[in-house]
Amino acid sequence: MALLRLDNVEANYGAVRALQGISLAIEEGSIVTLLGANGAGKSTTLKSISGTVQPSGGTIEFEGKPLGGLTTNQIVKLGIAQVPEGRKIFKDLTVTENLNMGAYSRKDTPGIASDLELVLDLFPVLKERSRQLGGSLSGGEQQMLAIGRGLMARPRLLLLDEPSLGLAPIIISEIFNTLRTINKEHRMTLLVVEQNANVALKNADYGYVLQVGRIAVEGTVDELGKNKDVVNSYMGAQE
Amino acid sequence: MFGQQVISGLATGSLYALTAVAVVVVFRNTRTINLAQGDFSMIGAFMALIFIKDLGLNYYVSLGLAVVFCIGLGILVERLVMRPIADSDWLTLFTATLGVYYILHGVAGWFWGRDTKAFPVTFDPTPIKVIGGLLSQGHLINMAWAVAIGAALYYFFKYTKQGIAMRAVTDDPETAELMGIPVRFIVLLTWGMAGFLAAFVGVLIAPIIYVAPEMMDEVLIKGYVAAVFGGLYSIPGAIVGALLIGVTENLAGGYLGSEFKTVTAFIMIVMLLAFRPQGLFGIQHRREV
Amino acid sequence: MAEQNTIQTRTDKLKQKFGRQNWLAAGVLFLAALAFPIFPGVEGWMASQASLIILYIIAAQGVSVLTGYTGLVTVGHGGFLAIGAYTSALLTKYFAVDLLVGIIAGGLMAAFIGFLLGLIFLRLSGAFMAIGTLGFAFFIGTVANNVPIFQGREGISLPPNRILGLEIEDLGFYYVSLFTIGLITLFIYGIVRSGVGRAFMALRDSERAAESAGINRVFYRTLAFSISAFITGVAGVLNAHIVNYVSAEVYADIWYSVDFLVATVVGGSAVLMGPFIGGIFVVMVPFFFETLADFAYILKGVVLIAVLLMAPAGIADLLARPFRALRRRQLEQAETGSTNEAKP
Amino acid sequence: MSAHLHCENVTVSFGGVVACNKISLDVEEGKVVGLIGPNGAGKTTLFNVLSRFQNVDEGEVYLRDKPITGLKAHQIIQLGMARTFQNINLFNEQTTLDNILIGAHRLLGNPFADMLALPSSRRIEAKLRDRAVQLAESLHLQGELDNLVRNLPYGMQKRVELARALAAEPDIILLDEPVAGCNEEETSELKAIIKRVNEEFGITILLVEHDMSMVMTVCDYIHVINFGANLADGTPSDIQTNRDVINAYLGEDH
Repeated sequence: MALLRLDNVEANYGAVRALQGISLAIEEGSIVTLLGANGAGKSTTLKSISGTVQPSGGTIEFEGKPLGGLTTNQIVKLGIAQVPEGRKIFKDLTVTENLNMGAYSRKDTPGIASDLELVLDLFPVLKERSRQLGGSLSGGEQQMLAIGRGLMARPRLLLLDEPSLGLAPIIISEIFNTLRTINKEHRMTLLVVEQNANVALKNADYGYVLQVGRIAVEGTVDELGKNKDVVNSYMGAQE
Repeated sequence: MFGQQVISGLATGSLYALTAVAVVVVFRNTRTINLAQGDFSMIGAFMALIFIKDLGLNYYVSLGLAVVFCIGLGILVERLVMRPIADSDWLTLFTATLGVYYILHGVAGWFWGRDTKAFPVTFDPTPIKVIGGLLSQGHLINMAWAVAIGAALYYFFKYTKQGIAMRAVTDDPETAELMGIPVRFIVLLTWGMAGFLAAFVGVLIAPIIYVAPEMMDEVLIKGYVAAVFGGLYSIPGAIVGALLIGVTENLAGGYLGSEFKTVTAFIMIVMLLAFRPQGLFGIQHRREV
Repeated sequence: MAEQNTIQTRTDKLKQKFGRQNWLAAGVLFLAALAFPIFPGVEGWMASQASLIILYIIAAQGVSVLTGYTGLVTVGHGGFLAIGAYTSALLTKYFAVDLLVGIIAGGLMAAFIGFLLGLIFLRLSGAFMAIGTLGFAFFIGTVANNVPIFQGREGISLPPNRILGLEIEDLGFYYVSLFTIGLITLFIYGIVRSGVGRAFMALRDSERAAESAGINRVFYRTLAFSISAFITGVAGVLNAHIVNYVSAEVYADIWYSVDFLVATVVGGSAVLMGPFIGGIFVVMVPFFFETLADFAYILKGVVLIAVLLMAPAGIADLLARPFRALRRRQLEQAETGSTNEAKP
Repeated sequence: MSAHLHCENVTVSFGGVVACNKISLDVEEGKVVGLIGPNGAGKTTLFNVLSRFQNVDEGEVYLRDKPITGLKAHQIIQLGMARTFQNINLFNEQTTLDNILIGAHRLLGNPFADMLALPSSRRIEAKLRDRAVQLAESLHLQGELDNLVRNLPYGMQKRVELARALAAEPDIILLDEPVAGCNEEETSELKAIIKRVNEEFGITILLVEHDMSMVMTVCDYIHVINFGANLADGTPSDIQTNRDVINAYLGEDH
């Protein structure tokens, strides 16, 4: 059974018809990537999963339980955390405070403390800066903090919205290495939304390519890597 | 003379500060300028007066009960009035608190009358010498309370989960929601805190001024002015602003004449808004207002 | 191009069909107001009360230009009321000017100060604008209290009112107020329907898009401030002359400013009728509950909150809804009746 | 002949982060030119520079050889350049007709005459209204003239915004993501309208857009920017096969 299953999900974003029937399945323990050019509906898909956008049609199931009607903080409690697009660090909170806010819905104080150690080990640069304000970090550091904050919820499924956005290639590969570590060593399932197809395909197991609110292509990363439609969906080539 | 003016200015300023902090906390988490903040204090003062005079309770017990009452009042206002219109434009939120102001004013006048009442002074009236000036014990005790509450707030915002969450909501409510922080609950907490601070201001200021429905009007205005010093956003900015207003108006009153006392704050605010609309501390307002 | 005037929108048709009715209704109301003093049982003091209501409405109209149409919230229009009142009072006292001169001078002085305030607060909006204007009203109050020429709480007593050389009492004053509000309402009607009114509303709805459309933000913001201050300043002149007395006791009171804002919000801030309903509400509530002042406060608060919860666009909008629906239905029937509108 | 719109070494930075780094580009008279690039490439900043919501640190922008970086936002339209906004920026509380009329603000004449409804301004007003209605008809909005724009469907709001820009009688229009959020039907409708605006009205167009198939079919010429700097430029078919561009979109090592 898939950990997360979307069945024909439709969503309107304000007046915009952003999703026109998305179906996908994420197996436990895998890294799945959702690709597509800007405006294809990637972020809206994530928002539908986390409950910040209410789908207007279709169903979303997590471990077989439908998520419809749940509030965002209930969904977080079920074990779905999110690393939002553009990092969205709390700028006026310190690094440690930011990380603790990721664990807001948890009650197990010792568990939170040990996870904090874990995250700081995973991202040593955050340990150095643990008392600095989130807003004072560089872009790459903020992205690490955003991921760390997501991990602090100890989720079953971590959603990442364009973790490579605006970062230098070397930082991007560092971040994706860490994501693979998290996936392997902690058996955490990841759904990575990316515009940067190459880096995503190199690191994921399975991928979906979105095009204007629909899934255009899907397959294993090897299949997608060879599929010319992937490039075309980005570059707008006709046929 | 100068030292004394400054110290008693700081004493009044510290009460403005508590009001200003409440204004800031509510504004930055709900976009609402709470016009009823002063009346929360006024109700608190009346409640304390009843507890002390009519029920014969101890001063501290009365203070505690007034605080509990005002927290309840803040929460009630959030649930009944503000929550249904939480997504409205700024003017709607503002005028809604004006409605609350009118109601609390009317209720106070209805139950307790319009005439001013003395608040039983429980402190030794002999002034004490402090750094070259004489200061009443009441003023000193008020300052001590203000410092203690300030320390408690610092602890709350720095070290407690809900306090940090409250700051996170200020910073970015949408992301806070994504992290599983129940933003509505935090907003409720914010209004509770406004009530908490209001009760202290009301009870502490009552022996200095008097108790009446309009007792807080002028203090509240100065609270706003102080809050604008921090761009309606920064708590330290609001506290510094409040102390600055307390001292400046006291000096203006002492050296230029009492008629200049009240106008000082407004000259300061008009100048500040004209030249540094983002507040004295250079903080950009985070959200469109 | 020969058919230039044949292009009609639905609004045009509505105007054509019902515009006459609207003007007729307004005319009847105006005539009724003209005839009001000769109704049996109406006494002089009632005319005076009516003048009071009118001047409140005018003041609220001033607020609606700024807050309703331009989107700049003001809690400081009591300051412009005071400026209008004192300008005319001083001119009357020292130069024995005619009331007409007083009205124009009071309005212009307020407009000038409003222009300056608009410039000073050019960068403010929302909460900051509200607090800034509040500070302005307090400042004006303190000036009235402390600058000798304004004679503080003692106040300035004025001679009986003369307009166009004629001495007038309560009744005459009522007619002056009535004509003033008539002119001001036409003035606002004209602005709202002009490109200037559209520019105000464009700035309210989106400053960026407005600027991209070529609307000069500085010019139109200060213009809105000036017009708004002018109108409330005129109300101030009436307020001074209705009792022939001005004093800081009255004008240092911030609650004028707040009342005008309440009147605009309760009535409807961007509707022509809004200030009328709001103005009547604000004056009449304390009037009816004179012996129950506290109850009046509570009622005001409850009504204010109820309006915000249930009719955020104001009472005028609430009242207009059934009429709008009716007219729409009538028009649709008329359109389907004459089938020449059928689409290709 | 020199370009209709010309950017020269435009540089903008926000507190150390360089959003635009010496960007230069030309928009030829009468052409439809696309400006594309991955997220965060600096397109929006450049657009804001062009419409004067953003000051430059260095460089200059010329509109028909006239430098414009010293002008204010509301003065740009006087030079015949209008714009639309990314997420639709209409005057929501007003009707379609009023929105279009606000677009025609620069043709209004003396505001004081207008306010007092003097005969001269009444004539202007009548003319502007007739033109607004004609414009609405040509963009298939005639049925919506009296409706508040906030009640209109998305695709229609996009067209109202275009109509508002056209009402100023510009000779160049900047379109900020004209089809973002539109469905296929709305997209093809807007594509047709953009082509008509360019061909029938003879208006030069510079557009930023993410929908690549739209960019490729509509534009005569394309500029690509990445990390705030010029990356490539050429015809749509050049761009589609340009290695640098594909790498920029799909990630570094392809």
